[in-house]
Amino acid sequence: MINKVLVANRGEIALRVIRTCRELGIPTVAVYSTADADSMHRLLADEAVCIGPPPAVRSYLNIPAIISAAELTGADAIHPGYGFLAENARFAEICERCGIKFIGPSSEVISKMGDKAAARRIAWEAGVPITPGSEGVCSDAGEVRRVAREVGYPIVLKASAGGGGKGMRVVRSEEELEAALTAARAEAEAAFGSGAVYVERFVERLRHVEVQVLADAHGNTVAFPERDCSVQRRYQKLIEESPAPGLEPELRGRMQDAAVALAEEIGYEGAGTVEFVLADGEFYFMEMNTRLQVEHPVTEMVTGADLVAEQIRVAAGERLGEHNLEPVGHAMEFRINAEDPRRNFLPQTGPVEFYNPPGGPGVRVDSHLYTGYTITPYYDSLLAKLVVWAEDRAAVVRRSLRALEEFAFTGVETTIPLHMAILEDEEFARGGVPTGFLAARSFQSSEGRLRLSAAARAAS
Amino acid sequence: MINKVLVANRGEIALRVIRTCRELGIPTVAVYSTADADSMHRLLADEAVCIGPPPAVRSYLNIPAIISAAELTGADAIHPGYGFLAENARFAEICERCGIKFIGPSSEVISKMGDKAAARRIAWEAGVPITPGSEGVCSDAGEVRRVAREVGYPIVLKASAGGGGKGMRVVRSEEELEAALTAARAEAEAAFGSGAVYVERFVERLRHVEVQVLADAHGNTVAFPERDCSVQRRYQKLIEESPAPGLEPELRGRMQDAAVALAEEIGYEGAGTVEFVLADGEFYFMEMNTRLQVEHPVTEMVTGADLVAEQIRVAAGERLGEHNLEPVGHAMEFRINAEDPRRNFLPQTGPVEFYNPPGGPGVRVDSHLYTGYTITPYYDSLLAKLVVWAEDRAAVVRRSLRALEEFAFTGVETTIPLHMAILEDEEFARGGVPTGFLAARSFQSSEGRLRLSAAARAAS
Amino acid sequence: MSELRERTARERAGAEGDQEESLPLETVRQVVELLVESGVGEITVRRGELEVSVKAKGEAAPVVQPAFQRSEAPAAPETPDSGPEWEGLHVVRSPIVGTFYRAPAPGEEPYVEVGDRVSAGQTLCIVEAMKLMNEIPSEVAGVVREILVEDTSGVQYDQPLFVIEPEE
Amino acid sequence: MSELRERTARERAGAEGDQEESLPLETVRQVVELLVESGVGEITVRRGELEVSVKAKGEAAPVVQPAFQRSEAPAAPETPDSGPEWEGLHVVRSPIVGTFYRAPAPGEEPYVEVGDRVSAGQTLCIVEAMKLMNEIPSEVAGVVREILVEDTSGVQYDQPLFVIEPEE
Repeated sequence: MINKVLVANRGEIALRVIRTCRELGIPTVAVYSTADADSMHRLLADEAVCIGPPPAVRSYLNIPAIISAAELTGADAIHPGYGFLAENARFAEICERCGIKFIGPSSEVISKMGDKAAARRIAWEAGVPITPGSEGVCSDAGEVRRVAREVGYPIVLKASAGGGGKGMRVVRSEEELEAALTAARAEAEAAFGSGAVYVERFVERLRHVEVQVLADAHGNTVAFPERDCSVQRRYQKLIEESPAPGLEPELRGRMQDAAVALAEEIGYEGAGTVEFVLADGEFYFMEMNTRLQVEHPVTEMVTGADLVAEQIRVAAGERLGEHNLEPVGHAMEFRINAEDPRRNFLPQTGPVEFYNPPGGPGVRVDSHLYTGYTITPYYDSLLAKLVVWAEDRAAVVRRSLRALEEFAFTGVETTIPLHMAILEDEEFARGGVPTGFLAARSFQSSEGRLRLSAAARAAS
Repeated sequence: MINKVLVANRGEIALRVIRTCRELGIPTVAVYSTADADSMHRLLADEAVCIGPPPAVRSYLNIPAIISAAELTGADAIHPGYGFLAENARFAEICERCGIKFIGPSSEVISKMGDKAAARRIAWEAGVPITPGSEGVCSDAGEVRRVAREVGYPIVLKASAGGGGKGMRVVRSEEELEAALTAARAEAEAAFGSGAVYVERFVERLRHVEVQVLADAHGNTVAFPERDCSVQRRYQKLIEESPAPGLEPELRGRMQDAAVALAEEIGYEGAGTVEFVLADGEFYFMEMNTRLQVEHPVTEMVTGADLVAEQIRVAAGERLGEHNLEPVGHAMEFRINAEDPRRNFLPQTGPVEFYNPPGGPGVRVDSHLYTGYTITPYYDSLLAKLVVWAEDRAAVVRRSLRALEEFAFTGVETTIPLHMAILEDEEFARGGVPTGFLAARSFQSSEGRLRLSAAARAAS
Repeated sequence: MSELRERTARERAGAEGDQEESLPLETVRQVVELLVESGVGEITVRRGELEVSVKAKGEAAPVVQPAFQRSEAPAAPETPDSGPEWEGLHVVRSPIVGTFYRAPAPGEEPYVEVGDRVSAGQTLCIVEAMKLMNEIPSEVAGVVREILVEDTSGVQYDQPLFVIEPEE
Repeated sequence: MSELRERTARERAGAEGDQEESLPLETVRQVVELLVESGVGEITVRRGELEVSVKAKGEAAPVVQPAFQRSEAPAAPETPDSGPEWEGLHVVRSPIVGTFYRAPAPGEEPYVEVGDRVSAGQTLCIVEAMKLMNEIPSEVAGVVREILVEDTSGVQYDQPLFVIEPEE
């Protein structure tokens, strides 16, 4: 039983959790920084506690303040959302020690999967395909050179503590190796406090395809239809969809099986995502995210599941419910960020003068915005997630264009024009673009509208 | 082929049609009265034509203005929405004569079904069950008395040209008959220009259950899962849901078959709804609405169909697509009207100071509102339709409460508090309430919240 | 109330010496005029015991402008309410939706030209709707200053057609 | 500006006879003009008994208030920013989330009572967070005028705890 949930997050994901808790009849506690006093998550929760000043390290990353807020309000569970403390093993451990249920896997599992080199080894042990590369962290330049010769160039160096492209370097020949290793290590050290790196063969033209898993404490694990998250900008996902265009059911089944095998291998509990590289019809383990993902709604749209409700039920010790594991129709999510795509994604702050989200059939909006809300510079730039469902992918593309056109938003620039440009791109319309899709294109304005044009340099 | 659609309506339904046209790549023409210059349907359509001053008779009911607008803009089809000219056979006929495709059935079919007494006879001929009563219009008091004796009291007198409860009288004994007949005829004459009435046995405790049909010009007709629209106030629907609580699949199948039989009997084309009385496990034909209904989204939510898209495809001569005719999960629609339920549903007008619709999983909002919109006194009071889907009815009730609580709306009073009160009613929660449900209850305010209490007088 | 009246009376009595005293309404009026003319928000002037303070009317309730954008430039006809302000001039607007004709029939002379003097009730044009020719009369006598719509183009309800300078 | 001063002086001289009398409207007009030209928000000029103050019209961007309503009265702790305005007084706020204790240990005397004189740096209370006792000092010397939180209750970040009247 969970009696009261503290939501250790802000923005749309805090709202997402509050919504489901309300539907389940569980009271919620919002925590907020002084910058978020007028935020919807504060206003819609049953209780709210101010936990610190605007900088996240002093509020949303402030573990003592959050634990104190849970104790003061009698919350017996904490939902971390995504980002902030969601994959912080120490936070999960402190929750465990304080007798507060952390809604997610155990601190031990978070810790294991947080070490990307170790996770790779575990995946391999569970029989999940991995790209050729080092078995774990490489101890020195000599070992990197040896592994690189074995698997063949190009290779990619990755930070073991990393994520999001930091501490990552593509190396195309042995001459580049030394300098790239030094740079990757320094970057990893600066970003994560650990310079440990490992080696993988670099896959040139890949798609990012991931599988959502859900596991209860009674040994039941299910894997949902995959999400294709290949439309990215600098390793930041922009558009996600389910199912992945053109994926054969047989391959889907194998990916689902692999994800379940990994989750079972580590004794996973709760919602998690196994990320794969898809290249030339084969898939390889990339990493596992031990939390709810931003893009979880696309899975909800094609299966009817409520993943947050399932997270909470599983955390309360209940068994997994029945789930539809075949996609029905097609869904896409568009991340609407406070960034100006016409000015190199310059972050935007300030008041939202007018806000009116689209409605009608097949349209879901998850957002903490409202007319009059002020975007502050302290947190991430995600303003709204537009999630669109229709009976097939072509219909989703058309409906999404309609919804984006209808999305009324003034006061700040957003990524809405970029999404519309992507939807009008021919290669995107065919489906199955690689992760280099956006980098290979330049942006042009024509008749006040943003358009993509295939640039000279090839997709990488 | 349809090249351009003029939407002869306003408010949320005009927006609904514009949205689907945009998704189908068909340009739209909005028509608007001077009172609606700042309306979303005007702002979101590709073109817009001002057709008259605020009173509907001079704008949205002004046939020459609408036809002229279609001719000026080159629109080759007109979607009438619901209300206004949607069931006006003369308008459909004028469209036919002007070579403009009226998106709906032929003027002949509209005319036939508009005569309620004739429609009853046609249903009977098609083998659809009807309540015992007169075969058609009763010529005089003597005939009414004879039929009433045959079917037994109580009986109900209904206006043949009618709808919405006007010209309707329940008669419980022969003594009341004469006066009731005079009153019903006078009311019908005043409202519809025809005093013709017919007689039906009055069913005391009934549910209003209706079946959505869709037929193409090639002889294909399908019937969707039923909608239960029994939560009404003075014959105005307030909440609709699909499927009908507790309805056996076998009975659903028979109702669907009956609806298809009627549609085929009259050569129906397009979207229409066959309304039934459901009493004691049996159903009887009530009337057929030859248009899109307000509550069509609940059917869309449980089947994934886009009924407006299908209307347009069928109007363009295409064949019906594949449809899922079994309900998946459960859906409810809440009509949010500009009426104050605490003050006898006093109509509300004025500016909407703040408007923020709910979002998140399973929530669809169809509305023409925005922060700063002004509600005028000229048209109907429907402001927004909240449509909620979840895996079963209990989950829909919980999710709906969540969404209604989240619906931010200031400046005018709405029916939101009433919907919340209904959702908390025990009989409603059990499901399958009769049409007398709301009339049998009084409203009470407790802790600032509206609540229903079963009043002394019985449901009627 | 009575106390207040007494006090006022007493004060007035005390002020008797300095002429009519009471309030210098003429000065107030001048400050008000200054405020209105200048468009500033508030003026306060004090000298010794006299103080005059005038404030402009509070800003109207905040109005949020709907900001919906269509993807393409809309091909919509000119909206009826747009157009320049015609101060002191009379604007003839279309009472119906239809097609605007300047002449009774194709090839014939237009009813009026810019510069023509027209009398009240004189036909200015035809707006055709559903094959019906509706003659649109001038509501005033005056001189035609502008013809706002092209011959044979579509007009909406309330759309300005002619600008007429009325005769005094 | 110097011109203004001169003129004002002249007017004052001229106005001397009819005592305070009417107001120097010409001066006011000049101040108004200065305000409008300069685009500043407010000008106040005072010399001796004469004061002229002119404000521009409030620009205040339209502010839409979010209006979300929770179903039940929320059991939320008092929000940090609520409470009366303490003009001229010093408010000590909680730097952390935790439990407020007025005394060093249960059963002991409170650190301070209303009316006590406190010095800067003197401990006023403890806020406990995660078993750590955080002593909260007064930032100013003065007299404790109000204790805003009940002993052993929860406090949020930035929540006002004490009102202190600083010593001059």
